[in-house]
Amino acid sequence: MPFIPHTEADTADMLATIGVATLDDLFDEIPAGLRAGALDGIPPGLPEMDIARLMQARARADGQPICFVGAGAYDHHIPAAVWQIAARGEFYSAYTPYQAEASQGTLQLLFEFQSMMTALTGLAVSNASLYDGASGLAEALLMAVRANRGVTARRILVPRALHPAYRRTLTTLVASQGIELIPIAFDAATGQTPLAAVEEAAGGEPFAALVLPQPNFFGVLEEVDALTDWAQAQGALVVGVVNPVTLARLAPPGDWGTSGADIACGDVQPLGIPLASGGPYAGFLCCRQDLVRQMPGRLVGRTLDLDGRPGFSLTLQAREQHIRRAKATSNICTNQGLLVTAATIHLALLGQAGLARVADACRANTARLVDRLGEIPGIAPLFNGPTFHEQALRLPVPAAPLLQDLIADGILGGYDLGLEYPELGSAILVCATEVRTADEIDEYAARLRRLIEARGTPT
Amino acid sequence: MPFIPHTEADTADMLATIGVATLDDLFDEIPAGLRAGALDGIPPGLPEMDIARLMQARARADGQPICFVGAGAYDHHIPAAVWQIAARGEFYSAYTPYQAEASQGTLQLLFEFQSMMTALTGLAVSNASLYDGASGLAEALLMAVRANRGVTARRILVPRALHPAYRRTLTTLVASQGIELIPIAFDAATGQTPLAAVEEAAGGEPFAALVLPQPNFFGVLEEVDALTDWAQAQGALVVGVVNPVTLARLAPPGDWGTSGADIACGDVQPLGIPLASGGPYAGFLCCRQDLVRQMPGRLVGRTLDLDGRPGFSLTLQAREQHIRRAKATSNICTNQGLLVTAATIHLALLGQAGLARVADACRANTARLVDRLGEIPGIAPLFNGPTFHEQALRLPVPAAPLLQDLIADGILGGYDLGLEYPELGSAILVCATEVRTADEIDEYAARLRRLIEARGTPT
Amino acid sequence: MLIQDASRPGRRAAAQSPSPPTTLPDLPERFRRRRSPALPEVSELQAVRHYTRLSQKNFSIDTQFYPLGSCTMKYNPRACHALAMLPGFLARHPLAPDAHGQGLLACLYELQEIFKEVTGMPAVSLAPAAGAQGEFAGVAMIRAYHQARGDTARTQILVPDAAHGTNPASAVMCGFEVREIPTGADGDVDIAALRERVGPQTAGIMLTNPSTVGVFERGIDAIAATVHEAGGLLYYDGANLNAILGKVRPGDMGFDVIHMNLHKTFSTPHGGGGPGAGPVGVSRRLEPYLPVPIVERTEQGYRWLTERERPTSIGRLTAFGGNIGILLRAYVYARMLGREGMPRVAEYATLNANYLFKRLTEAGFEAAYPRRRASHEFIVTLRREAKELGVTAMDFAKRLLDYGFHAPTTYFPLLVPECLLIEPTETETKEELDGFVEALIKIRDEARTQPELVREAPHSLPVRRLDDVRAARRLDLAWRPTSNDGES
Amino acid sequence: MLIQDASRPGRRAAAQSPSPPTTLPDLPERFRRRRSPALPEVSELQAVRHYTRLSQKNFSIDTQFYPLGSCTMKYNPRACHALAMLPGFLARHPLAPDAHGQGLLACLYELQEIFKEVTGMPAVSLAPAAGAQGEFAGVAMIRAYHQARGDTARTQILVPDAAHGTNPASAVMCGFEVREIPTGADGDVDIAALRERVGPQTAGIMLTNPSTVGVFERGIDAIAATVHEAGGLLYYDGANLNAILGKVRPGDMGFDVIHMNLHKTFSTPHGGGGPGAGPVGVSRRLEPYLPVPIVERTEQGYRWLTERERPTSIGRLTAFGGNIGILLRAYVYARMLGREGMPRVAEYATLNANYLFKRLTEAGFEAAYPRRRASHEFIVTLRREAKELGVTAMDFAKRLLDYGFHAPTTYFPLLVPECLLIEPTETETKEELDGFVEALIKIRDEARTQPELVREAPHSLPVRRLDDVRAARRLDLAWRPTSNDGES
Repeated sequence: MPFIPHTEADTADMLATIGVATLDDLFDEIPAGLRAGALDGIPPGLPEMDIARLMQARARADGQPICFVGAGAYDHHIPAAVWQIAARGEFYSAYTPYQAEASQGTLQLLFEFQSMMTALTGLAVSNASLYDGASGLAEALLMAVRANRGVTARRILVPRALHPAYRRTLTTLVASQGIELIPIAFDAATGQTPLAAVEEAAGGEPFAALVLPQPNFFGVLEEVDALTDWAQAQGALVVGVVNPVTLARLAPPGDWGTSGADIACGDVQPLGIPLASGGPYAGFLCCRQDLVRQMPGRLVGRTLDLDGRPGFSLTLQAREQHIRRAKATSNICTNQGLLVTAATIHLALLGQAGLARVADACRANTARLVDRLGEIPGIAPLFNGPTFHEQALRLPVPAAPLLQDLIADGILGGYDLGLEYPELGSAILVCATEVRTADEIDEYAARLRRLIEARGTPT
Repeated sequence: MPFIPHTEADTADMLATIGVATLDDLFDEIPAGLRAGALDGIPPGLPEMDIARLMQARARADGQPICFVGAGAYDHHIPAAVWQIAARGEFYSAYTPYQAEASQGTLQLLFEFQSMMTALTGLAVSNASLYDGASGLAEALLMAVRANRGVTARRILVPRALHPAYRRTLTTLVASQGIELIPIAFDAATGQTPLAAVEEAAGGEPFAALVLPQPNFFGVLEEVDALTDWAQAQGALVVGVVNPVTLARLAPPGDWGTSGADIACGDVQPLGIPLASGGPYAGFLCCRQDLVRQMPGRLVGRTLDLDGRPGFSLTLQAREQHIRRAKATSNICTNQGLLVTAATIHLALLGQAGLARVADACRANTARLVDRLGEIPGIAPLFNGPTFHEQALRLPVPAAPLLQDLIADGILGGYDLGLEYPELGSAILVCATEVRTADEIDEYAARLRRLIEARGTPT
Repeated sequence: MLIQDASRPGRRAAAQSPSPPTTLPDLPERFRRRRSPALPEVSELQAVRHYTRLSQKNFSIDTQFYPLGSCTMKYNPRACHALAMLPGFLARHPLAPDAHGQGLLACLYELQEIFKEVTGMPAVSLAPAAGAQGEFAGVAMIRAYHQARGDTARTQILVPDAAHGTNPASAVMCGFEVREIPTGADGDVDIAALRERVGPQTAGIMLTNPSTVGVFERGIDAIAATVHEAGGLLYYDGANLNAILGKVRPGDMGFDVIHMNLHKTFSTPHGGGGPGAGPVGVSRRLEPYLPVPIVERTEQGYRWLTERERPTSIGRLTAFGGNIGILLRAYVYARMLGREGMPRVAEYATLNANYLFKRLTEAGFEAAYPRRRASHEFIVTLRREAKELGVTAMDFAKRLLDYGFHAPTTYFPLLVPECLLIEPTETETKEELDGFVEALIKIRDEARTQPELVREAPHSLPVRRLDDVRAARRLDLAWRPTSNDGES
Repeated sequence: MLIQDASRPGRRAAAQSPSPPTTLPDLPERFRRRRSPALPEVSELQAVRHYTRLSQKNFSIDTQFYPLGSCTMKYNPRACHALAMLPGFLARHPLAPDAHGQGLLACLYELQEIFKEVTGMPAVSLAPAAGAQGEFAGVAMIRAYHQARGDTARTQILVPDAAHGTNPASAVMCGFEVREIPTGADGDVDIAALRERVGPQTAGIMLTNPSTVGVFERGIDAIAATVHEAGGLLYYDGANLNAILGKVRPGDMGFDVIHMNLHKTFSTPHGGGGPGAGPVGVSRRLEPYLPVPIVERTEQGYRWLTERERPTSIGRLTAFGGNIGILLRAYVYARMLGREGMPRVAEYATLNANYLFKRLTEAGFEAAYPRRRASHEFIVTLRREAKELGVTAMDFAKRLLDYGFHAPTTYFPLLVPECLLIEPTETETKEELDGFVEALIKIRDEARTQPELVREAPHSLPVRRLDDVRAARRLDLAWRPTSNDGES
């Protein structure tokens, strides 16, 4: 019996103590008609040896194409120490730290994480994580609506240049609460979200919050200072959506405009979390000090013990569902503790200088990639706005079959922008992080050139 | 500076405290003429990211052929828990437990290992491991010569059916101490080492010890009871060389003959240690209680602390080189602690029933393999003696090119016995452990049949 | 000491970052960060040592018995972690084509099938990232169902008063009003009260069964009939699924939708509070609304169905496919259990709970529902000890830590005073349970003879009892570069 | 509790063994085991919990400063472990053909080249499984060299009295007689004494440089000339190579053969006592005798040279290629250091040692060699404290454990009374060293004011001071199924 320690003697003794004859007698309060039969649809149990063989074969089958896609999930180096430590049983198999004295490891680590995220975002408060960047943004918007006492309108302006999957997630999670998500157009030349478009989306009516991705989905840098100042002047809160790696070099949300964004969120994935087909990742959420009581999710505070020594515990639990139930700031119950553990160790290993080097290397590699691909006739940047470490490229031939041919060669060549932005024509979004070598970039360019040439003269 | 924490300020402060101006001044006692120049033959340092890429590519390049070779190293399932725990920093980065109070983890684990090995071998004492099975056997023989006070002759009888690499290792390690290693022939029909051959090798002269592999290199079971009784009647010590997995089912050395073997040794590799091209493995060494003071290597004993509570410490250190120097029982200084950690966890996870199942599955799989291969014309067992989980097979065509063709198909088809036993003609030694599936075995048989048929009618 | 306090300007784990690029594209001044973020600057050994030592300050399943009720702290097999972390799985970008994810998708498809079979639900989505998201998805599907039928008057969700806090919170997040149903003295839902509260305004009811008070809801047939007759749907909160896994199927009890907490029943890591995963199973009538993505098997292989192929879906709950790595762990676990292992989980979890229940009540502890069969967990109330000895459930809990046991859940469910909700799980030995009983008896003795010892517990942990009031009043939520409070 | 004490008949970690085969070939009765071996019968969780908790009882580099002299307890990079444990490396059978090991062999070949460059030796073998085996191999090569020349009268090996115990033990294992050379008051070898003892009977001398007393042997040129002129060879014990890595090369000092302890200088894991690896480097005249296997690069790729291709080799030291996995770890470490990183190791190891040396002597502790520059380690003698306060070096060592520091090496080398041999290594921070100095000062204060506190230390560890005499007198080396001593 895998994972069950009972010997026959144990079971007999225990049943005798309880005073029943069989294991089945323990279910005697359940109406007989409800009892399940054999679960024939489930295969018989496998020893670890056999499931290991199966999983190894399946993992191998998925291959490991060379990745030139970012689009919300980034292929970064993860130090070996990160997961060797995060997977230690004491982190891996502990629960939410309800008994603070027996959970100082997790609690202190979460406090350190909160400290790192406030340092990165330039905001005063960070929670201990949410599910991922997209659902975290939804929580941020609910929070903004609750927090914005000056504006009762449940309207939020959302750039179309925000990640499409994030926009879809928002629709699922906040639309049912009567919140209206108003799209903002992007400029076809720059790829930025212009102030004029924001004004047009607002339509002169009050709105609770403006979402500001930096960089936006196209990798383009938004004029966050002007947009932040304008939106706050309208009484709206500004919710920044940021990639933490870029914050090593980009102005943090806390510094946007005159007074800084009110809330910032994003995905922790680029900080030590493997791509892993999309999860588990972790969302982070930071805000101004005065918004802390509207914060969803776990918060760890530093306090003192009976001897006056510092220690850590979950705090402001009165916001949460297990206390406040229907009136909680969110239904959220878990954070993504294990991923936060990895991210915290990752950031400690990189430090501020290391993270800046990673950001620089990503920018340099993407620039090299764009240069190389740009040498191919018909390929050119789609937008002329400033970018960070992703770039949208126009292609001379249809993107989808090209990407298919590339993947057959073991290259994940880019994200097909036509899937969500048909108006952009044949265009892809590419990214080359610090782990891509010059050889890999040149090889990609060479193959792409051959594939395009094989399709005849570019139009 | 990888792994060096010093900031420039630290270095300056520390040099000032010491009272020197530069780091180089710290080497001022070294004759100037001896100072090394630049190490141009060594490439510049690489970040972890780059060396990881290189190593991953190299590890992939080596492929993972399906393994039908045993011959001293066995492809067994290793539970995931084994190395996840063995690699914990507290085990991985601790030293030899000189400070017992700060090393109870390692010490208790070694005591448990010693207990497991005595249980497996049926002997009273086990040490805490030696380098590997072959060098461990050399230590066992040196020990036997020291311990055998009744026989001063430095002659040891060594079956040719002992693993050839072990025999070569003995030559390196014990011959320089004036010990004569006398080979014993095996029976060409049974593959066993017959008593008559032992008697012939002894030549009526005293000898200090008889080496008895069980099973022997050919996978054949020796008549250990008769051989042990005979050798001990001659005043010799009997040194068993055993595979710990087989001891789940085979009579342990402690039960051989009337009084049991005197010493038993072997390699721990089949207990949770990956094949890994041959190392690190670990040797084990067990003996009768009265031989303990001749034992080389570390020994952990259970004792009491100041409060009378049990605890563990290294004991009988007076045998060892750091105390006894030139008069030590061996020059050995390390054990193979990390591997012993893995093996101990492995054995705890298998238990007696699990180990027996592994042994049975190996026997059943090897039997299936021998059956399938035996259906191919010209292939038959080379010996008719009883076997455990390896089998020598006669081939109808030369072995070496056949094995080469198989490996090109991703199958490690067997060990070419002709390399060390040219008199055996074209023959291989095969093994199918519990991890080999019926499909893999059948696939091997099918390919081998095709390869042999392609070479024409068997002779 | 915080890692931030160990920081020194210019120190670095130098092997962990790339060499600086030789050329760097221009970044306009206005976008640039002015001051470096105050991230810790430490060596690799400092980081490794810091977090290794920090980990040792945690209780965990791998180190202690952890009978935290409602959390199912059973053994998380190490193989699940190793196999979910295979490089082939980790390296896959979420936007890679399905053709380069057939191995992964095969696992996820088969996991969907396993969940269908073991819950008795005909359709499953693995998308929700946690139990609470599963609840949201479930209630959102109920809402979508009624809306699709034009049945827009159904504005209420019924929730028993003993329910997990997530239930009402999730219902509210979906725009519903919550109506509470009282629990009877025997632990079952008060069906008379239910009948009063149900009506055309009822969108559905959210139930945990076995309930949070640790007993099987005997009136489940009547509840299902009552709610269904009123046009409402039944939501099964799978938090306690471990208690009945393979023995009773929520689908057979009449539930229309269920979420599962994989970190409970399917033994995925708790990870200090997550990640979870909250797959949902539904009846045929809710199938059109399942959240995306869902894995489909076709003749050409497996593929992910998204909003495109499932236009009536409630949509996407996270950016990509949910907590995939957790799903892989659950898959490995489910395959190791197999069809025969699933009911054994429920049997031995129930055996352990009832054994502990019996031993504790025989030792004189008061059960909250003494006449009921315990499910996988049960409630002891220490109201007598609190009153007579001045030693509370919290004091017992803290003192248990000194004995090397994690505390049970305290003060939940809210309706039982001074309660401990105790869930031993099926992976603990009889010896461990016996040791726990002995510890509780000893603590009660201590409460009689040296109550301060218990009231001031714990005494052997890295910190003594913490001042939670101070934590909330003098909020200190992050280290600041300028602060002088680095003494911790 | 021992894992054996947790055992219960019939309990099993059932996922860890294969299903019983349906048919099993016959095994004749006389070969069969009669009673099952008394291996522990525990659940998977029990095993995981037991060994996880056991690990927490260790001090280790990953958790504590570990200034154990002569052992070079520096950070073992986690990447080395991860990359040596890649499945492609682990799965390779030792008898697989070289063609299926080109990735591995490339690493080993390059490691040989790196070792040649950094030691100044023209040829290297990676075969020895540990430092002591490297010593054996080195001395065996010296023996083979003299024998090949017919120079059979050379029966003695010279060894300084301060040498590691392995030196004389290894010489004896090779059939030599050991002659000791005294150490002068300044820590250098007494060259006059050497000149007296050297002669036609001298096969060679074994030297550690820097020596075990922590100073560089200034007379190395004279020693080399003396021994070589007498026809002897020089053996370099690489135990202290970390002190001079990339700064001075043993080959340039005139040594004929060297072994390296990879778990010291090349940061492979100490693993609770192993595995080590002890590659040997030799001058051209010893090259024919190098132990096998050795990796060669040819136009067709890399291949392993064995006894067949190297008939004059001293032979094989283990069954297969030595501690390959350790060599891979050392390779990864060496590549991360690179040419510029190697001398830095020596520089900062020496900086840390001299800083600690200075701070301790300034604090009033007595240095064994006060006028010498410390190498990577140095000796403090507590003879004054022992005499005046009755608190020995061992007491200081045990009390340090209470302060969270592993103790330095005590009572080695034997020629300095009440000594601590302290080696901080290059990977520790100044703050850590300062903390260690403060702890030693506090302990000396305690020794003055409450000597019992120090004499009975440690007080905060899993056990108090252990009775080693009892351990040796009442030998208890294994748990026995029948014994009733399961109380531990």
